[in-house]
Amino acid sequence: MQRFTRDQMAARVARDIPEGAYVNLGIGLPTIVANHLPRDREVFLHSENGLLGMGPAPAKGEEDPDLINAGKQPVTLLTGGAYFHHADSFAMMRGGHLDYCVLGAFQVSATGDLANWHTGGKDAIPAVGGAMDLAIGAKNVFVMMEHQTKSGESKIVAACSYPVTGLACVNRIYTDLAVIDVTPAGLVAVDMAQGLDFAELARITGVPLTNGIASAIAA
Amino acid sequence: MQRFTRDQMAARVARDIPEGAYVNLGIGLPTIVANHLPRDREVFLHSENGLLGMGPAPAKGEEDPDLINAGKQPVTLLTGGAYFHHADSFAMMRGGHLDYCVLGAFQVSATGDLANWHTGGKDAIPAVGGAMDLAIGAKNVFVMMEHQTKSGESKIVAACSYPVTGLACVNRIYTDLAVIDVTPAGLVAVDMAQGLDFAELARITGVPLTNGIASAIAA
Amino acid sequence: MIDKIVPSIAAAVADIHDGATVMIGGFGTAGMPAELIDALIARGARDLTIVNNNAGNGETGLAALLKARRVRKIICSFPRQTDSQVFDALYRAGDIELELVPQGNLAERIRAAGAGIGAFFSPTGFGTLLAEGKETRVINGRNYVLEYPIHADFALIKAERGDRWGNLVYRKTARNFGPIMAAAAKCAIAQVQAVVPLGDLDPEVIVTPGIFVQRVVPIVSFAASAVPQAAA
Amino acid sequence: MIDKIVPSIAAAVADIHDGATVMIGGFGTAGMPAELIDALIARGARDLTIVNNNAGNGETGLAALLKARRVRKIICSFPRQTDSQVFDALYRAGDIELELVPQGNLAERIRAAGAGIGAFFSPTGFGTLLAEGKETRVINGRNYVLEYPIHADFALIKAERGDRWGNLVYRKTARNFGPIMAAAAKCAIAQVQAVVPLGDLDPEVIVTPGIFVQRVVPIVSFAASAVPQAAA
Repeated sequence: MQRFTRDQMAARVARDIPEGAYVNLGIGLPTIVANHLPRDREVFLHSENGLLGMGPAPAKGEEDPDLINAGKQPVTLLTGGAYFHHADSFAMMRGGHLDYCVLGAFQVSATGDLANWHTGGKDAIPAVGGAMDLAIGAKNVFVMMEHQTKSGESKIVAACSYPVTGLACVNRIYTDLAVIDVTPAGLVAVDMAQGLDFAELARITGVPLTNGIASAIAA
Repeated sequence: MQRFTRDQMAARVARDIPEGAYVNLGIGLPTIVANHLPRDREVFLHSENGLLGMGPAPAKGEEDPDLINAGKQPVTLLTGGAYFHHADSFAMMRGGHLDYCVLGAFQVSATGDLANWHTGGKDAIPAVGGAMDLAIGAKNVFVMMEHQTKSGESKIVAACSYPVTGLACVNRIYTDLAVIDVTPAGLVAVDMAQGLDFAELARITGVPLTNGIASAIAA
Repeated sequence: MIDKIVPSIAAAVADIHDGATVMIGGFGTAGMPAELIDALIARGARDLTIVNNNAGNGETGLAALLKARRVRKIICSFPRQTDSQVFDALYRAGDIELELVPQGNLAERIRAAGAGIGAFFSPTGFGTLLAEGKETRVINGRNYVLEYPIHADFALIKAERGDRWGNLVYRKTARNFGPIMAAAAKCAIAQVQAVVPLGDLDPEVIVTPGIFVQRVVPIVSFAASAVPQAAA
Repeated sequence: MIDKIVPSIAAAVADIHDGATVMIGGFGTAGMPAELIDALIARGARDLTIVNNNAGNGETGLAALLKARRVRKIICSFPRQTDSQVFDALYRAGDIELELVPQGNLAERIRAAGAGIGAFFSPTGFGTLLAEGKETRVINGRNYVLEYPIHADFALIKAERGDRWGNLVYRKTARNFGPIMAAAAKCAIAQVQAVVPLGDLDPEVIVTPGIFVQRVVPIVSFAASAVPQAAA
């Protein structure tokens, strides 16, 4: 079996984002998606700190401390982009104006609950940022994560054991093993890694999973 | 007895507005107050349609249909003024950022209830505009009105018979007969027209009135 | 390439359907999208709910839409004006429904729709006829009335300049309801005095970012083009 | 003549009292009013409640204020960062109170304070730890949490240019919380890179009108003055 690499996962997400979409890419893994959006496809990247039309990282030496993204990394602004204040920026998110957001996660439940802000550990200092606003605000919430924890447990669960970020908010999950839709009828795998058997995927996932992979349907 | 003229009333209001104040002048009688603000006193006039630093009417031929006040009359913008949208403009009003507003009225009650938007007549088409926002939003609400109706009834009443605009919101009333403060202890006259006797003012007003006129106190 | 510029004003309003809720920008005639309203009249959609600060002036623009009897209900703050004769007659005849809203509640309810707020406690209107039947609450000793967002299917607004991404800037007090209506509508249609190339609008100065705008239609209105475009 | 320019940064913060609630602008270090914070540290006010998106970076600015043990409570969305060691230590020792607020609720609660809203139903946080004990409501089939405004005694913000009436413009993403914090505080103090004559700021382009600003202090910060002032 050949697990999807992070770049393959990001490329797969990028393929699902159409031209003209307004998109927020969360901190971490989702950031890589930007590298895979074709240059000729106009996609509008939003950053919650007050930026629409975010461009790539600046050349070395061109960094501007006043032009950063939500991860506090230096970025650039595309021609046609705009700046605005925080309440306006979150109005975009909470008012349903973003077409897609892509978030990392600790866990996603079978009903689309998302846990990605807090391990709940006694010693952990919690920090939430804009995660809860993105979870409930975007029209489509995509999650990118490893399918399993380091100890081999499925991160797709019947119910989140970590504190949730939002309820029933995830639409699609991209992992190193599969692409899974959260539907009213339950979880549906729509793609999986080469050499992986659906039965094996279902076993690893550990919660009810339907096979909606095109080749499987065709077969 | 010499009733205050409209210009005298306006001049009296203008005298009570200190330099640096943010002020909204309502439609009608209050508009005249602007003419009585000394030119060397910087007072910031707000217009609820998205304008701060409103200047006088433009010279004939210089009118701009995109630069109007809340009464839809052409105005100008002072150097240092700013434009903004309606939600921001009403945030200034409702958020308590205006120091003064000056409003016309049908009636003011002894406890400072204001009635100035609707006669309540069966045939009357109601229109409220920004009156209710000004009534509750400004730090000081001044009312300018004739003391009596055309038929001689006091417009200062025990309880408004017209539909109210706001409750317990008026701080001071300027009429053609007197200047009256609305205080927790009731109505207190602080000034009156020359030749008017306080007993006569109290009789005309028709609700309990205390004599707080400086000369009376001194006497 | 994304291009929100619609060359024909008729095409811009072609999908406004019977029964739609349509926000119309403007305070009196400042910022009123007259050409879009004319196109809406030509389009013929009926049973509309209109959201505007006023209820039409004279016989053109919104007044003409009312006169054509396309409006079932109007949500506004100040219908009665010296030149609101069209509305006045419909209202007196019982031919139009009026929801009268204090102007600040109108603005804030529109803003709330665009910002995803479910409802909010407003300081305005407590104890008045316009709060009758509404939920109230005392918060920190002050009285508030619960108000709900106003969403719309379409917003018709007027801006000064726009680009193909839908970024807009306005002119003077014609800005008024434009930015908040654009955000509150599923489909915001902006008529602009001029379409400019992407990048012409300074990113610090864009008032309505393109995310809130679905269509931009260039219009040359003689009244507005006669005055200089720089700020006073 | 009204002149909100305060020549000395010490004078600008001289009345910030023990126990005050102080909003501090900035997202990380972008827009953080470092010089005003230093002046606040020198001023010595204690038992402060601080409202900021973060809880300090490194050892300077807000982190230095925390390290000087002047802060009783912090209201923020994202305290834990790679360089939040000062906050982390205080928090682990139980020496600082934390009110953790989703960033959108933080922004909207600050905005609500400036706009006179008594409370609002927010779509964010429903069903999470951060909404525990809060009033909730279903509106049009959607879950909301009731959130209250955050008012402040003072706001310390950073802007690019300001004039003697207090009008402000910002620079790029350093704008962030500045405009809403200015409106939410009884006394907003803005440090600016440059004071400009009245009229230099285009009335179409002013982001924070002077009504929201009580004091303007000119500062030349070397980091920011090294970069060009035009938009990218």
